Amino acid sequence: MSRTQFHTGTTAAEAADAALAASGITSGMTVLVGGFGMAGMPVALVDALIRHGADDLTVVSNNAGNGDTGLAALLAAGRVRKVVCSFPRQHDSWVFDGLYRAGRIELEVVPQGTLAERMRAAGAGIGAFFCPTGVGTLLAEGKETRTIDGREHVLETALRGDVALIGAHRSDGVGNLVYRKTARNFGPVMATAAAVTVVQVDEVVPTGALDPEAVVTPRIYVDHVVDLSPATGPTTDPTTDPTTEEPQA
Amino acid sequence: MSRTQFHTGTTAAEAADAALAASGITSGMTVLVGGFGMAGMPVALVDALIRHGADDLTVVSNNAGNGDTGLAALLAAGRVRKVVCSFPRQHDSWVFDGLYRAGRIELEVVPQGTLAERMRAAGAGIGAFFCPTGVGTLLAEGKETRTIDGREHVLETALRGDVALIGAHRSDGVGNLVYRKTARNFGPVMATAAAVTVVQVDEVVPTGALDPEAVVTPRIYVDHVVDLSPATGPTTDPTTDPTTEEPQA
Amino acid sequence: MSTVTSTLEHLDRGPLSRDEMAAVVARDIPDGSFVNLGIGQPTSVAGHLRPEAGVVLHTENGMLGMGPEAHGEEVDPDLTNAGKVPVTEPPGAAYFHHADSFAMMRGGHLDVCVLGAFQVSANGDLANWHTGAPDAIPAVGGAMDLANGAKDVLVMMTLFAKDGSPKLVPACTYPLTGVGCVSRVYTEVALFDVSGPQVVVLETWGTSVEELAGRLDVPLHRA
Amino acid sequence: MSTVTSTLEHLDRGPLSRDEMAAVVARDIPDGSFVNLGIGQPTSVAGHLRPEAGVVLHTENGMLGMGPEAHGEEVDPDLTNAGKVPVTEPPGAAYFHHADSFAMMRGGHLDVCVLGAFQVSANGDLANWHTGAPDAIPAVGGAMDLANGAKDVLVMMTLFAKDGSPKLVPACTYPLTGVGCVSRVYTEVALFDVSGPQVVVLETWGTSVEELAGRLDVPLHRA
Repeated sequence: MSRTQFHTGTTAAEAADAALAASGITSGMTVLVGGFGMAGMPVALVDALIRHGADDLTVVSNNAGNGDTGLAALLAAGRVRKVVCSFPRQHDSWVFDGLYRAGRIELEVVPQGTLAERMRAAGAGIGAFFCPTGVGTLLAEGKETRTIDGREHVLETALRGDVALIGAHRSDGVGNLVYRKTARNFGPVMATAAAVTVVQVDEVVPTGALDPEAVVTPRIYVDHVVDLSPATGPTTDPTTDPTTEEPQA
Repeated sequence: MSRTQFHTGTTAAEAADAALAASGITSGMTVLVGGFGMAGMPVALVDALIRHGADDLTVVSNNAGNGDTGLAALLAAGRVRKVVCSFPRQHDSWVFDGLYRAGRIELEVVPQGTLAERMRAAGAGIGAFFCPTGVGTLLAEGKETRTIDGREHVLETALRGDVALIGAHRSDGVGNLVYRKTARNFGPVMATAAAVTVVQVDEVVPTGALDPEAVVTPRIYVDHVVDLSPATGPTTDPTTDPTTEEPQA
Repeated sequence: MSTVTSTLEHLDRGPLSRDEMAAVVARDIPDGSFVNLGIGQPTSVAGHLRPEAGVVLHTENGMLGMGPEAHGEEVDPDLTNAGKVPVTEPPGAAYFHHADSFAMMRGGHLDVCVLGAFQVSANGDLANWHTGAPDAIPAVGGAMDLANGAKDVLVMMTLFAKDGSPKLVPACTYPLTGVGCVSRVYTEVALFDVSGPQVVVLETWGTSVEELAGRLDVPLHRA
Repeated sequence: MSTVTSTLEHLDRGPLSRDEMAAVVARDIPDGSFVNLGIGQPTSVAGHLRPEAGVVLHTENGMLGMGPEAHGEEVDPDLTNAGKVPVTEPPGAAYFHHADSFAMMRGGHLDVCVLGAFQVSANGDLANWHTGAPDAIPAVGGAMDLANGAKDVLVMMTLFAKDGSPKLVPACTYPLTGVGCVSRVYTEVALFDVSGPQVVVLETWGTSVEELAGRLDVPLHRA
């Protein structure tokens, strides 16, 4: 059912456009966008989302855009109604800052670990959880609390996405993913938390070339893969070409 | 503080005895024991626990012992007051079956995924969570329930261990672990959920020989390592011998 | 699951063999599905899945893309299915720990699971973990997680117990595994859809809907 | 943390420089600790940790065993610390995703974290994420997770704000990051223990406990 689709084109942008079109993303949806700053940020997919035109979006991401590209460009284009993030304010978050001060964008600030855990809960079928983070602070105001084992906890609910846009290092021919260093960050969690997950990868390797012990995101969470390698373009379907010419990732 | 200690001896049993002694395990404690059937079962450590003598134990493990060895031998030795598991009844669980029918052991049956998730919660600092598994069944009786997003959930609490005994495939010289195939099962979760984690490994490889992308249990969760490789015995401390002669694991 | 527009009654033959039941279940699993096969009879469905259908098997003990049973030198004690039977690792497999494995299940990511049962009720309640007998040792394993987790829960069972009593019942008398969780019930004589407000017979083998209606305590409907 | 048996007053010198403050924090981190250093000034503690002390650094963006800042050809945009500064990967490192990284933190597995602060109260409340100003854009990052997660939370800050008001206060006026979570406060003129029922001055630089007592609104005690 959720067999991974691979998208190609004469350019990476074309492939990304095809993936966004196939994802079923529409205005009003909640979009999970990977990355911690620019590490792991799926810039090609966010650019494709801008071209796609969906608006009134709720974006869940750790930050609220850097500089004028990627997520910042999506915000600048007026497509985002609300941002859910842990750390909007950065030295180069002028696009968000301007929209926020002008009252043109909503903001929900969530502690970073709670943001990750709420998405993990959504992916894992956990409806809500009692968490000690934020107890006694503004961010817990109005939330149910409970003392468990002598420690106060606040109830946090699962945070689900309609679509996740993430970056990974490599996919094999069936959609298993590995990441690179700290660019892994939110990608694996967001992939589990969205109804549809779109991934941009640095390269697609033959099925069998990834060590099954080292796969971080199993194929079941991956719906659409965009190959950013220079070799992208109309090629054979990697699922039908499972030769093992690449080393273990 | 929790820097990993490596235990050696002229035999693997001696090394395991040293690790159990160093773990601080005492009567009355809750012990998490890895493995799914015999895959991943830390037999050398369970045997050392029998020799150690601690009793009145609560054992958390997926099964309640197979045949007459390992966990079954611990039960047969009368050291276990209570078993918390998902699946005690197996074709070769005659030791447990006899004790249970004689009223000489307590049993708490927990759905397998809830068992894993309760330990994951303990390791992750989550006090309790709302879970759909078991709703409307005997195993949810007396538990708080709540409807979230139209679906009924039952509240499950974190399950913590004093000591975890697990099996892994390889440790590097600082305690990072990788597992082998489906022998991974409960090991990584239990390592996070216990105050002290003791691991038996097939071999210790030099620090730097494990791919940092493929480490499953980071060193912070590992307190004591017992090397079961034939080469075990009084050797140099692997932390001071970080040569990289082994291939990536 | 596929849509059935009218009930098919195979009156020119006898009931299904166990192997034929497994083949019927396999026939109904959509191509490309992610599937968990329960311990026991459901495991036999694997042998009837066409390789080109691209069905991907999950095993609760931490593997996606599980291969067929291992034989001879392939046997590796570190690589088993949920029934602790040695299996193989085809290209494209991935391993994960138990919390991640059940997160995959509980999170609704599996398309289909196939389970055995003591009883299924007309509204899709499942009883398959405990006979309720006073001296029985309860053992649930992953049954409740699977019953609540997969998008479609298919049950494979004989329609009648050894004492002749029906196992498709108005309400389960054995302790429940899950409430309203079963989509379809595959038996040797009939295939039932229990996902809606009424029990629909989709197919029969060696018997008719009318004959079945006389032997069961639940109202049956045609597709 | 080490136990201090009597307050040490360094009256033969002036206040600590920023670099000296970092060295004092590093001095107090036990060998073999797992440590998270917050963004900004706390990051500078890394440079004062003796390699043979075996302190292991955690970064919230998914790495344990983080190496020093990267320079020149070592710089890799996929390998940064929480402040998005490029770092290096020494042998023994491990990567993990964000939920696992914060599970490590929230689960109480880190021994020490070092954070900056706007204010710390006498009972160890921390305010370091929000000035509360009406036009301020709130941004919390991992501060609340760290404040609640590590066994010992060490704060590094100047003792007085630019307007001269003390930052060690009877009760925080800025919005809180965490309640009763701080163990020690490292400033340029004094080191305070705020983990107990009263504020204990463990060490001073260029001033005396008496002089400090006159400038702060919280009762001070000697070790």
